[in-house]
Order: sequence, then structure tokens, then C-alpha cells
Amino acid sequence: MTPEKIHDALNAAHPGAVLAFDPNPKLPSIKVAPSAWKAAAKTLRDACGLDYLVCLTSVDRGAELEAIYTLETMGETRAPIHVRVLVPRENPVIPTVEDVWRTADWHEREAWDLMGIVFEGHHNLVRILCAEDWEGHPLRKDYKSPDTYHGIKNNVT
Amino acid sequence: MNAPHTNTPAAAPSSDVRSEEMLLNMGPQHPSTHGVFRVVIRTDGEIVLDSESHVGYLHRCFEKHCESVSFLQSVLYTDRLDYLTSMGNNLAFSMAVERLYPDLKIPERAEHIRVICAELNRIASHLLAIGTYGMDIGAITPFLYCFRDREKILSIFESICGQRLNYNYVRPGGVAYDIDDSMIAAIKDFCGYFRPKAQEYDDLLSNNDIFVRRTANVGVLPKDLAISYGVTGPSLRGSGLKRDLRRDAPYSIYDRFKFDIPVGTGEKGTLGDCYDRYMVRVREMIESLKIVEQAVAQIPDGPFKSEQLKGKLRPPKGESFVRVENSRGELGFYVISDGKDVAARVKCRAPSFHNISLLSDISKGCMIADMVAIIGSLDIVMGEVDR
Amino acid sequence: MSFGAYLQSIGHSAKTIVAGMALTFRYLVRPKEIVTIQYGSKTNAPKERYIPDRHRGIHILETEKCIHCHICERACPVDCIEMDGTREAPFDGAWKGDGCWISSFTLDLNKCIFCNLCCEPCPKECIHMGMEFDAAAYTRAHGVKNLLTDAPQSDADRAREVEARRLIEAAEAESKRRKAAAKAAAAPAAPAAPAAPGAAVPKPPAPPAPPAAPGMPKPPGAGMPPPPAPPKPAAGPAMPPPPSMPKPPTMPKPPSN
Amino acid sequence: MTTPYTLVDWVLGDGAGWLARFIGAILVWAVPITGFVSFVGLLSIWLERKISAHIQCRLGPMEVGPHGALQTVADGVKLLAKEDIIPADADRILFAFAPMLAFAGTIVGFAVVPFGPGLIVADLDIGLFYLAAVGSLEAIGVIAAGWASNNKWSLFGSVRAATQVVSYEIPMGLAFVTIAALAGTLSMVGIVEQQQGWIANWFLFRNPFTWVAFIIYYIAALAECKRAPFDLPEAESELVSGFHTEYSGMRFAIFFLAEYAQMYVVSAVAAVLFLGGWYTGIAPLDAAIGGGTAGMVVGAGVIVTKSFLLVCVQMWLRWTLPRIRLDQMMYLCLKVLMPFGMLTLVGSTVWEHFLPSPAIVKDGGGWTGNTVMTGVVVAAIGTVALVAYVRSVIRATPSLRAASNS
Repeated sequence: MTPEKIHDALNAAHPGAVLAFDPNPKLPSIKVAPSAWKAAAKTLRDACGLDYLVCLTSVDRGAELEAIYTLETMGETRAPIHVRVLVPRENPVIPTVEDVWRTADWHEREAWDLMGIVFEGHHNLVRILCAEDWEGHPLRKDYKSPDTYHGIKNNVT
Repeated sequence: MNAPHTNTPAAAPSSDVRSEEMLLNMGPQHPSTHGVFRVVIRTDGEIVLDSESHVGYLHRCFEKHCESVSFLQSVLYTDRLDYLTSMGNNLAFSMAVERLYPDLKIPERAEHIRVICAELNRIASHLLAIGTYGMDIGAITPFLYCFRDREKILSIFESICGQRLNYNYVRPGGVAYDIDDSMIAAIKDFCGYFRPKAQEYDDLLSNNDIFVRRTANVGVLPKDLAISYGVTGPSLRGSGLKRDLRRDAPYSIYDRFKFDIPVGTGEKGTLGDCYDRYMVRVREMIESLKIVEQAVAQIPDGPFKSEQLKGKLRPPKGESFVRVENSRGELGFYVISDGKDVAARVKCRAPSFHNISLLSDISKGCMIADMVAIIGSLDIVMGEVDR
Repeated sequence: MSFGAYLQSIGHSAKTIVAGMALTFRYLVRPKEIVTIQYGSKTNAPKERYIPDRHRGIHILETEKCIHCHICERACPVDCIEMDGTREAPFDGAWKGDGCWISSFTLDLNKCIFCNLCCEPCPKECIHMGMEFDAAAYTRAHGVKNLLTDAPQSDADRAREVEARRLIEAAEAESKRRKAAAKAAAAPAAPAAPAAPGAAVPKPPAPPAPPAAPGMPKPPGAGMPPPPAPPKPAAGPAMPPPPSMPKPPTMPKPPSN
Repeated sequence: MTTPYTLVDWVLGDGAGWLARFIGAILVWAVPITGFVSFVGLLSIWLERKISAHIQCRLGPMEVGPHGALQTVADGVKLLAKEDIIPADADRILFAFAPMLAFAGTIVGFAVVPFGPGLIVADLDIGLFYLAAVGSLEAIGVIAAGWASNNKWSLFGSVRAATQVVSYEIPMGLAFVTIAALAGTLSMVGIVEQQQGWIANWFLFRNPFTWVAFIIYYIAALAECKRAPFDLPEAESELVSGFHTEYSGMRFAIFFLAEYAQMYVVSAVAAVLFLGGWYTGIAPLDAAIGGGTAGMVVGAGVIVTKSFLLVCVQMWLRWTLPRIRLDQMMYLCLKVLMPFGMLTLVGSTVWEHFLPSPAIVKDGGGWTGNTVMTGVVVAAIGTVALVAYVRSVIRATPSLRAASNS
């Protein structure tokens, strides 16, 4: 399906879910409201055939945190479509899609670990790359690396 | 972990032979986890009932690094992701940066050099995968034969770019140095040398009955599970799905070469078992060799890096997402630039991260020895999983 | 499983095992297939034969070509290069570059990742990656290479750098004062006095003293022109380095230019 | 007085008291055997290193001594000087005792292994039975080691060792019984004596079933020694190092030595049972050498050479084959080796009944119909093997392959 068709299908199934659409052939993207994302994800997988979650990119956009879901059909390859879900920085909560694409499990843990996006309903939302007792979310732009960690001095300036 | 023989409950029937489950820590330091990877296994004797993977021991903040060093300096951090396929990593990141520029032409010669290096690196990586897989199964000699042949590729790379492992060779806009006739001759020599040697691996591993019995019908990965987990590369093709970005979404100049895409056939057992994944790698080496031979034959003269990218790399504001077919699967980079010489965000879509996440699903009910076989057949590189 | 299949599977196993054993036996009895060499003193192969020209080994600096521009220092992704010196005026114990006087040029091999990014942007092509690859050292302090002496940086080197920093500042101040004076003199008078730093050497360099760097002998810079011997190491009696002087807590940062 | 079969008898004569015999046995046997085990260890480890290296296109040790011959000595010195680490939660007494138990379990096997005519510690009437009995003693040491280490991987290794050694006792015993039925004795010396004369008198060539018995014995012996492809108890890619994961320094070295000593024992037993023991297989040569000291020396050389050749085959197998899985190990034992072992026992005795060999005597035996039949079968197998080898050579050599295809 082309990005336009996916956009139309999504719009038809979930009116109001799609906030914006950018058909740029290099990086086609659809912006979806966080509240509608879970239902939209199921539609994308079942109705649009996007059975392959290529990547989940979390981005710090200042006032908002963004999760970019890159989706594709495994059987046929073309430029993948990117679904953007933006949430406010103060309360970054996105419904989980780990039951839609199983690979989202680890990806959401990574996004929580490094960017601090909370995926509501995730069965095991714990840190995956950083240590369990790490503080803060390193990929946020306002992150300050700690001076010491368990007595190990951080001498990186 | 508790001692194996000190956890007896007080009131236990003394007459019967009792067996209880045991929690076993496999890793982070274990010979067969291919890096610092930990699996907690719940076993009943030798049978694995359940397992849980823990990653992150090799986390080096690659993505954070890229936000503090320039684009050119980021390239060499990509070397360390999948350190067995550094050329492919460099290529993916360079292409992601190049795509930020509106109309950038990469010279023909540079494209050919990139393809040659990426494919040679794929052979080297698969050689290591096959060799270590043999070692996981218990045969040590194939490992050394594979390393013998891999060393030849590394020597070629060393003569091309000066390093044997972290090449930092493919850069945005082209490659770092040109290759000369002696290097092309060395590559041609290797192509002639390698074909007959591939038979040796068959004699020692692929056809060996012990090896077949250890890998066939073990760790069966069904196609739908593979898709749901986003598995790519030889592990996906082992499940019978013919998907290869080099053919399906040709990047660079892959559309000019003729090659086959080997897929698993279930020839010795079930479709998608360890043997299929292993055989896909063995056959892919020959296909890569075909690409190398074609690329070497038609390599044109000309510049080896783009004149458009002189000076400091300062891509225009924008975002790009590029994937390449690396030896372990689809390696993607999502690069966001805000017009500075430092990236605003780089996200690495690492194939091994997807491939290893399904371990607990396909290892239920196997034996501990099979666990090793499954991890080996998924061929993970922890540098890429943990980034 | 039928009896025939059972026998067949045993036969198949035996056949494939024999095939593998035949292969290994061929290697066992053909020593000419051996590919390893005896690395080290007994090897007959000179390094040039198995190390290609482009090998990225431990760095070599052609000091006399260096213009002290700090480009390599900035290109380094891991900040392993540190240099200090001046383009203003010579000072005691300086290594002479191209229009500059260098007091230190160190490369921390503990950090270096041998990426070659320092060599590529060098405008004078004076820093190279050499053929040496053996970077082992007993302490981390010995892992720092002094590119001026081609030896591990010693405590004496560090002491000299601290002293040199003071000398550089003094020399720069002196040079600035002279320039200002020359300008002041030139402004009212005829523009006759050339204000060249070379002409304004306050004191001539001390006579050549034996090299103070006690480190290992200079490795042969295989394939590369060896860096010139230090023209004039530090004047010994002027600033005797304490034999066990600890590393200064902070290295004086070179002036950014 | 008959030929003195034991050196102690030879030295002390028949009339010595039990105490003198006991002390004499220690001096004459225990000390030299320990020395011999060390020699076996040194030589086997060097051989293992060189064979593995050459198979793998490597040089192997080259620095210490000519072609690294003394490398093992250097390693032994290093292991002696290493810190003796006992894990904090280990069972200290058992942990320290386990390597000795394993080593002792191996070295008692040397009691009935002849080193030449008259060179045997004790020519027991039940030598073969004794060997089968003590053959699995080492497993007790291994189990103790795995248990005492308080490490789950070690425990896995030791339990695997127990499974494996106990299971493979049975096919090994069947091979023993096959030979015992042919020889009519359980005495090791008696078995060797029956293979005197031409090579056709070796039990290996007695009838086609003894070939199978030899292969069964050899596979079972590999499993008893825990050598690849049966190295499950120490499977380094699965169990880290199995039962000796926690061992280091000299305790580890003792395990190592025990393994190599056992490799020698099983190979020497194979030489005794199937390959004519200390006889060269050329009747006139044996006759020329005769008995006495010369016979002892040459016989010792012959049997040690045969044993080491078999040890080398063990190494060759190890560096070629992958490791089998636990269930496959049991499958091989229970469903392949045991039926074939029983078949061999029955077949061999039936063959002997209908095609009886001439009574084995010391005057050389002869070429009988039995020998001819065996020769035919052996020649057929050999031809097949040769053809297979030539084909594999052709396939591996590009020029030959091209020639055969065109």
C-alpha cells in the first residue's frame, strides 16, 4: 500500500486519529494522536498489512517527546512509513503496542530507558540497556551525567 | 544464585526420588553467548523450561556519542556496533548522512568500492559466524579454517584502509582512500582461492552427520513469529522468506549485479531450524563472492569521493532513514540533523537487537546444548545489541 | 524407523565422519598448509612484508613541518592529542616546528582508537600513522607517547612542559611587548624596523645538551621519514626535573587560536 | 618355574614373604608407573598440541625445546606455582580429594595393563574383569569434583559424566566378553599370548565380528575417557568447563593428567585385546627377538607404540568431530552400540563354532580357512574405504576434480 492509501485507510477507520500527513517520498510520515495510537496500530497491522515494525525511534523535541514507529510490510519492500506519536514532556505516556508487534517489547523498553517515554500497559517496562539503578534518561537533551556511579568517578568532561 | 544442593525444603518426602527446577545463569561471561549476554534459564535437568534474556552489558551510549561528535567522527563509532561488519555499518551511516543532502551524487568508483568492501566484509562475517557456530557445536577445527580464510579478507582490508577490524573507511560522500591495482589483484586472488575452500566447511560441518543431528529440527523459527519480531537477514531467510534489501530495495548499485538469495528449505529437518539458518550463511558467501567478482570486473576509473562534500560535514536540516542489508540483517539509521555539524539524534536499528529478542520463544523445551546451538545460529553481535 | 533406515543412518553417519577425518588427515600430513608464523624474534618475515603501507599504527610526527595549528587535536574524536607551544617567540627547550616552537605534543595511546582522523586534515601532512603497533606499556602513564621524542612520556617531560608553559607565556609577553614597542617606534618614525620574531630572540638557544628523555630508543619509522632529532632539548641545569615528580594535576591548556 | 610374568616375582623370586612382596611392588611398580604416567601425560599433551595444530594449519608450540617438546614441562611448572583456589562455598575436603580420587581411579587400571612380556604389575586371572570394574572409578572422582565445586555448571558436568561412563560400561563390557569368549581367559597376559605369531592371529583379524567389537570398544573407550565427540562432561561451549570449571593450578593438572592417563590405558587395552599386545605380528621377527631382556624391551616398545598410535587416533577424532548431544549419546549407546555388541558376541561365537581357528599355540599358528574368510571381508571393507578416500581426495583437489569430470 502506498503512504496515501495507508493514510486514507487510517483516516477512515479512526476519524480524528491522524493529526498530520507528510507524503514526502523519502520519509513518508503520519502523525497520530497518542490516545488513538493503540487502535490505529491494530488497523495498520491488520488492514494495511504493515506487519513489520522496523524501528522505534524516540526523539526529544524540546517541549514534546516523539516516538517514531517505522513500519513496513515484510513481504513487499518499499520506503517504510513512519508513524509519529508526540506526547508532552511532562507526561510522556503512549499506549504500548507490544501485543501488536512483538518486537515492540524491547524497543519500548529501550525508549523508556533512554528517553523516558512511558508505554502504558507494557508488561515489563524496566531498563534494558542501562543498569537497573541508573538515574535519568540519557538521551534527553537536558540530561546531566552523574558525577559518580557506585563510587566510580565520572571524569568525562 | 543458590547452591544447587542447599535448597531442600524442610518437609520433603524422603522415599521418592525428587527432581526440582533449577535456575541457571548463562552468561554474562559464558563461552557461547557470543559476547556479554545473559540468559537466565529455568531448567528441569537438561531441559530448558523457560528463559529470559538480559542485555545491556556492552552499552556504550553510541547514540549519545553521535550527539556530541561531528558526523565524520560518528562514522568510526559505527565501526564498533557490529564489529564484524564494520564496512556495512559505515556504509549505512554514510548513506543516511548523504540522504540528508538534497541532490548528492556519489562517484561511480566509490560506489563500486563500497559494494566490494561490503560484500567482502559479509563473507568475513559469515565465515566467523560459521566458524564460531562450529565451535558452539563442539568442532574447533572448522573455526580455525574459517579464520584462516577470514584473515585473507582482513589483510585485503588492511592494505586498503590500514585496519583489520574497525575500518572507518566508507565515509559520507565516498570512501576514505582509493584502491589501487595491487589491491584489486589481491581481491581477485581471494575470489579464486575461496571457492574450493568452501567445500571444506561442507565436509567438516554441513554434511557431517553429528552436526546435522545437532542443528536440524532445533530452534525452529516459524515465519510469522520471525515477522512479528522483525527478524531480518539470514535468520529470516532461514525461515523461508525471500527478503533481501539488496534485491528488494536496491541501494548503492546493487541493482546492477546478478546474484541469488538463498533461503532455508528445511532440507534436513523443519523449515526455519538452526541448520537452515546456518546453510543460508554458507550459501550467501558464494553469492557475495559473485557480487565481488562482478564489481571488480566493472570497476570504473574516476574520483573516489564526492567533490560536493568538501570541508566540514554540515548536512542541511532534515531527517533521513536508511537501511542496508548487513550480514546480520537490516541495519538502519534514523538521522536527524538540525543544520549543525553535530547530529541532533541518531537512532540505530540494529538487526541483532531484533534477532536475539525472540530467544526465549524458540528455546522452550530444548536442551541446554540446543540453547547454545540456537544462540549461535541467530549469530548475534552484542556490540550491536547493546550499542 | 525401519530397520533399513536404521542401518542406513548408521552408514551415513560413518561415511560423513570418515569424510571429515579424511579432510583433517590431509592437513595433518601436509605441513606446507600451515599459515601461522612465529611472531617475534624468530620470525623471518620483516614487518614490511606483512604490514601494508597504509597500516594505521602508532603515530609519527614530522616536527619540523608542524605549524602548531591544533587541527589534529580538534579532529580527534576521543581527545587523545595534546599539544602546547607558541608561534610568537622561541623559548628555552623548544622543539622547532615550521614557524612555531613546540614544547609538548603527546598522544594518549590509552585513548587513541587509530581512526586516522587526525592525519587526514593536517594541512602540512606532518602527522602520520606509522608501522609500529605494539602499544603495550606497564603503566597507564607509559601509554602516553611523546611524539617529539618518539618515546613514552616521562615524568621529566611532564615537568619540562610545566616549565615550558611558563617560558612560553614569558616569551609571548616579551614578544608582544617588543611588537608594541616596535609599532610605537615605527609609528612616529620611518617604517624601517622589521618586527620579526626571529630578529627578536632575547637570548640565543642554549648549547645542545644530551637528550633528557631517557625513554626507549627511537623506533625505526619504517617507511616514513623519521622525525628529526630534537634540535635542542631542555637545558639541564636550568630546570632539573625531579626524578619522581608526580603528574601535574592539570596540564596547562594551550592557547586556542 | 614358568616364565615370570611379573617383575616382582622376577626380582624377588618365588619364596618372598608378603611384606617383602608388598614393599617390592611399591618400589618396583608404583614409583615407575607414576613416572610412566607423567611421561604419558607429557608426550600425549605434546602430541595433542602438535596434531591439533597441524590439522588446523598451525605450528603449535615451537619455543620451549625442539618443536615445543618441553612446553608441557614449562606448563607443569607454571601450574605448580599457581595459586590454589578453593571457592568459598565449596565442600573443601571433597574438593581437595576429588582430583586424587580421579587420578587414583585411573592409575589402578595400569595394574593389569602389560608393558611387555613379564612387565605387568599383576597378571590377574580376572584381569579383564578387574579393568571393567575399575574403569569407571574415575567417574566417582569427577562426580565428587562437580558436587564439591558448588557450581551448577560443574554439577551438570559431573552428572553428565556419571550418565555417560555408566552407560558406556555396557557396550565396552560386551566387547570384552567377545574377546574373552574367543580367548577363553580373562588374563591380559593370556589374551596376548594367544595372539602370538603372524598378524592374522591378532584378535582383530580373527573374524569379521571382532572388527565390529573393536569399533564398539573404541567408541565406548572414547566415551569413558570423555574425549570428543563424547566430551559432554566438560563441553566447554556449553558447560564452561564442566566438572573442572572451578579447578585451577595443580588440582586441574591432576585432572588433566588423569584424562591422558586414561586415554593411554584404554588404548593399551585395545592393543592387548585386538592388536596383538607386545607381538609385532611378524612371527619370524618375534622368534628372532626371543624372550628375556631383549624381548621385554622390544615388547614394551611395540605395545607402547601401538597404544600411542591409538591415542593419536583419539586426538584425530577429537579435532575433527563436533560434540554430540546428551540424548544422542544415550541413543548411540542404547540403540546402536548395545544391539551391535550383542550381535557381535553371538556372531563371533557362532563363527568360531563353525569355522574354528586352530588351537592357538605359541608356535605361530597358521593361515586357515577362517583367516581367509576374514581376509576377504577385511579386504572388501578396506577397498570401500580406499575408494571413498580417493574420491574425497579427487573432490578436494580442483585439478583432479576437473580431470575426472571431463
